[in-house]
Amino acid sequence: MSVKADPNWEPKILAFCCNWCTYTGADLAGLNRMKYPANVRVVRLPCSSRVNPQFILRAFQKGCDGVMVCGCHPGDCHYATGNYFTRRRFMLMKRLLEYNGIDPQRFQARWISGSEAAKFRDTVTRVAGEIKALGPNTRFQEKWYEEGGEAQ
Amino acid sequence: MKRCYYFPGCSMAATGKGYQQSIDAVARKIGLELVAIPDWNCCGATAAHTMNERMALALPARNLARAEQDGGGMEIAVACAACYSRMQYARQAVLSSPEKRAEIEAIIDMPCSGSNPVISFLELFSRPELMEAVQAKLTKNLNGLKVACYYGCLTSRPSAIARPDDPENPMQMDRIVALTGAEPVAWDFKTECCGASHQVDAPKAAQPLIHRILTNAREHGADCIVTACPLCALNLDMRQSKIMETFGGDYALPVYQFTELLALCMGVHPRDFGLHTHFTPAVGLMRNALKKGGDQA
Amino acid sequence: MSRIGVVVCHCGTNIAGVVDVERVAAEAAKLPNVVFAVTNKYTCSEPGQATMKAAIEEHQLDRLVICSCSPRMHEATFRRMLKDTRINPYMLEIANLREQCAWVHTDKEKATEKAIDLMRMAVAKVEQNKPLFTSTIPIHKKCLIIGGGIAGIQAALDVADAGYQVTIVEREPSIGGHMVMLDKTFPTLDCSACISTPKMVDVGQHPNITLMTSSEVVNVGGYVGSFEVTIKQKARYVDHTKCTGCGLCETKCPTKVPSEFNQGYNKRTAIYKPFAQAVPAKPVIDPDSCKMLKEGKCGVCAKVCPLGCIDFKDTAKEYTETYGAIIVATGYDLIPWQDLYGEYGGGRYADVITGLQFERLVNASGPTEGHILRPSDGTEPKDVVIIKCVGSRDPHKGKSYCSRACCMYSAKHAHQILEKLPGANVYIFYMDVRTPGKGYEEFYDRTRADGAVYIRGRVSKIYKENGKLVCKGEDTLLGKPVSVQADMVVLATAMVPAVGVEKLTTMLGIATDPDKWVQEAHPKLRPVETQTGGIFLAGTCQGPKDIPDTVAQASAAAVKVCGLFSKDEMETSPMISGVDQQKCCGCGFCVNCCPYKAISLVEIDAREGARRVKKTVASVNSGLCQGCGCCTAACRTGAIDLSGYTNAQILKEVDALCL
Amino acid sequence: MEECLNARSGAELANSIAARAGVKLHECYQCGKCTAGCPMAHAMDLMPRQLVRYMQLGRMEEILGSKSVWLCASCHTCVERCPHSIDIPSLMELSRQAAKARGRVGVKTVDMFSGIFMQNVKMFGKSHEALMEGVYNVTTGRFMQDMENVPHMLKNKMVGIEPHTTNNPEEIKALIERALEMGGEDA
Repeated sequence: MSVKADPNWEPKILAFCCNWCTYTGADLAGLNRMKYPANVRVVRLPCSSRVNPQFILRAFQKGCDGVMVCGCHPGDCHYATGNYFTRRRFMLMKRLLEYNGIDPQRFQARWISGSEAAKFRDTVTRVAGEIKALGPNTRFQEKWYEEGGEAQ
Repeated sequence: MKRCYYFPGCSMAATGKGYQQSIDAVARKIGLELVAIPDWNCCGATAAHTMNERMALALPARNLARAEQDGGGMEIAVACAACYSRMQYARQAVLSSPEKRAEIEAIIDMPCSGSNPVISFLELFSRPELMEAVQAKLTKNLNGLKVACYYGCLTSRPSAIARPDDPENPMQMDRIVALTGAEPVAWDFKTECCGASHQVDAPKAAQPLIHRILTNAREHGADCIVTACPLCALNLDMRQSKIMETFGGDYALPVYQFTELLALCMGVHPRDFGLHTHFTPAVGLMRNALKKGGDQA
Repeated sequence: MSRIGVVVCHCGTNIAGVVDVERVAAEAAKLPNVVFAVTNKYTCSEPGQATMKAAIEEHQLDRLVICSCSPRMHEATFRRMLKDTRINPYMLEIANLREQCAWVHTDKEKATEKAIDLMRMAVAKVEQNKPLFTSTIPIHKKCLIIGGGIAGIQAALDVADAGYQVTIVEREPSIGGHMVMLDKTFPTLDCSACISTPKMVDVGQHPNITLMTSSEVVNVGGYVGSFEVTIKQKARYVDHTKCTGCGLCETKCPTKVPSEFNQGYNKRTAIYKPFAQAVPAKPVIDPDSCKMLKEGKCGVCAKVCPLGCIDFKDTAKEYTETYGAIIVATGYDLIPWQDLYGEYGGGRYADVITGLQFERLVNASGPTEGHILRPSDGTEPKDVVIIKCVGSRDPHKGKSYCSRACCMYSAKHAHQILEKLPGANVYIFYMDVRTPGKGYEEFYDRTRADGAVYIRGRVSKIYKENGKLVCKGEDTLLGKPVSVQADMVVLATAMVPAVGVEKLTTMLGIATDPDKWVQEAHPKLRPVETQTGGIFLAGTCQGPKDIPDTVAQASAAAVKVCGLFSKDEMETSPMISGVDQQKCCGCGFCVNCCPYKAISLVEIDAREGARRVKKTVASVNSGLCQGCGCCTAACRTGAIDLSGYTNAQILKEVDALCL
Repeated sequence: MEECLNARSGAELANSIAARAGVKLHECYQCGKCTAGCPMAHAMDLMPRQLVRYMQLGRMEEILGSKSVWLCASCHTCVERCPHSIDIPSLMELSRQAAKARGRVGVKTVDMFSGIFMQNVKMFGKSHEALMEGVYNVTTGRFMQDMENVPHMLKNKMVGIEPHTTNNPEEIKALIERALEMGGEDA
């Protein structure tokens, strides 16, 4: 049973975006009618620092193939210092995920401002491509645990 | 009372002979034991780093290593500004990274950890215990003598290496010399360059430097210049008469080492440290100053 | 059981052209608890809203999902709409099918799949929504202004003229700040005192303004609308309620000390007004120099005072009051160049002075009655050198930033020297000449026409030779080392934040940048606000600027305060953090990461089995919390949660995506 | 002809020298405080500020052929006062070494003096002032330079005929050779 073999397989990617920068940038991409792959689903949050690491684990557990956390550029946080916490938390998170066998490319933190529509498009396009190349994620997934949680 | 390693430097055997003798005399008086680094070598001065950075670090590093081998674990006091600078550079290089240290150790072919701190003679004599010891041994004073303390470049700069009390207006020597009752003048050229070896290899370009230093000291009312470096003293002293000829100026500013003033006020006979051997006549000013100053109160 | 309604908007063809909206609605209808699902041509239009309102009644809906454009577009519209329905405005979620779906995808199939996902996520989230209610906080319509320089003065007058009460706190005995020390102001050359002292008098006489000089803020609590502020007024030893400011005491006081106002160039008495036009125009006693206060001898002032105003037993007093808003206008000081620039003599030369000292020397009411004379010997200088950027644009010894006002006041100094001292020469060492202001470049042109010699290069050393101050520089345009022999040197020294400002910013809980300038909420769009609601900025406390910019910013801050005061109470967003005190372990991680200092640790009575115990828990100040949610991710026990974006809501959204 | 700034053939060397000196070239805004304080600037053909400028432009030709890199006295006044602490003495030194490696010597006497000094150290482990000066005068043909001071020195035994040495001068010689064998990073 290999999902990867399915040529029509499309990854599901979850993006946590802060309301003030990245979500605005994503809206601007729409206003400018920019085009990018339809793999990404955005969850709108007030600030990237609202993202609890638990959310990311849950996303992988429930079958997401990739997760992005996007916020204002460091120094430009709407809430002054929130994204500094984000940055520190997710540097740690990335290493934890890597340690647990999740390809680091599956989890990406990106800073995209409200004016960087093109950056949003490019980032989403690139990440979607990268994760598509990686194939479906199976680690952490409920199914994986049910099957014994060992070698895939 | 106090022991430390001592790095005299090459000039001390030649033009810096008087400096060396005055250092010895003062050290004896105040009970400072200066242990010469066994089998020390030339620090490389400016010539070495003109040519090759590794050589410029390895030469002084060998002296650090020699001091470490001796096992005394004491600070290394350096009497010459250039030697001091090079030794500090070497120590900081050794301490900077294990790779740099390994490279230096390979060149000098002995271990070198940089464990012994390097200090200048000015820093050494500025310490409260030394200041007190000097004060206790002074029998005569130079009240009223106006001196311009000249620090030169390398005891002040780069400040991260030389660690002066103030890179633009250092006061260590001023405070030491003030113990004798002499009055250090506030002047502008304390740390300006004397030209160093360019006085030999590019004299036309470098001579105005000496002239400016002398002029400014004179402008601020100094009777003489005091230094803490054999090369600074040599440049300001030996070349003085010729520079006066070239650039004009009908005065003479005798040049002393700070230890010479201390020795003198401790009652050491000037002949014992060759006061009469200075190029710019230096005995007369001191004779008058001592006469005026009288005995220490 | 919840009753969810889903409305999928066509947005004309904007959404429907790419997304199969009917299919999205059909999929929605299949979801549990969705009792109503339709599409609508234009949901945000009046008919669209009416249809929804009717459906809410008809189907007894208790929550609503609208699949339309970005919530940043119409969330507020739809919340307003819900206000007059049975649904709480916060029982609404919006799925962004336009900006983040239809407009960015071309593959209809994939776009529709994504739209269904987004709809499902919104439905999952809305199921977890709880009704939220905006609360209001009362606004005390009284404004505190910290600092009585031109920024504080302007802001105070603007707020007071709008009819609100204002208190100015100034730590010196008079308001006026730096501006009143200046002689003339660029580029128009109007007399600084002539234009600033009338404003000072206005402040002193304004019925809505309370002036607290010799005072400092010592404690700040509360939040926007009701800050509790404690102000300490130092002992003045003169009863200002009785004093008429006749000045007899000043003429008789035997103690003379250097005048701070005149930069030490002349003396003032121990009982003194800092300058003639001081406001309040009443003296204070300087306890550090008064003989009576130091040694118990003298008391001449008390003897001559006709009204018995002198009270040597006066003590400092503290006042606590409630303010609805605070304007920080603490201004600047000049960098202590003497400690940093030994190469410029480190303060050893009396004739190497700062621009501010020059202002006093050239001022008609100054110590030299406006004659430009050298401080060392009182003679007229013939050759004057002006050195710019002393401490500015110099990260090694000073500050990395440009102090902004120096290029212009240096040009003004040059102009004044050339005007007042015929035959004098002025040499200005500069790196760049920055004149971005109305009439500034023209003024610079005029100064060069006056004869000022501009030399591009930084002076490396000033030394004395033949009685002259030799300034050694490079003319970088010639590429040659040069020197100028000067009689006097004026240094354009960097502006730095006022001494002691850190103490105040810590008290106020507002951020500063690495140079200790107060940080504005947004450098472009919120330049006079701080991150803390109700605290505003005016003038150079925020960064170096000249008088026009300072005054403009002060008025802007005043408008912000008036806007706040125009309402009796303020609605606060209900989407803020809250603590489950049962779960909270009191670790305080949330306290440290909150950018608004909105969380504090408090002690509560709790039960541990049968015992009553004291327990330390976190508590959120709803007036300060801005709802970023940073604390929620720091919480180890999950005790703290953000209303509107709760953990449960977000997790359900995540789950819904992956069904 | 005007200078064409598109040619940046020295950029690689300039950047490598800057990197080894720990200098960020872009930080220099050409205020000239370095030149202003430089005791040797009056004799230089390229001001210290201009050295940095040429490096910013990636033009090493002018630097390698200059007298300035040989006249720098390593007094460190420039870097001490520079607003951005740009280590010009190191730029000078590394440029000088690069020039020397390409056989270009802007001021021959300076190069000779260093050479003789190091030769001296190599032979004896310590330097010998009088001997050095003597060899230098002979090498440069400036026979009479500083000779007026010799009688005074001899009279006061400030110069010995016998050079002082380290215990084993061979050791220092080997040390110097090892250092030189490792070469400069660029040269």
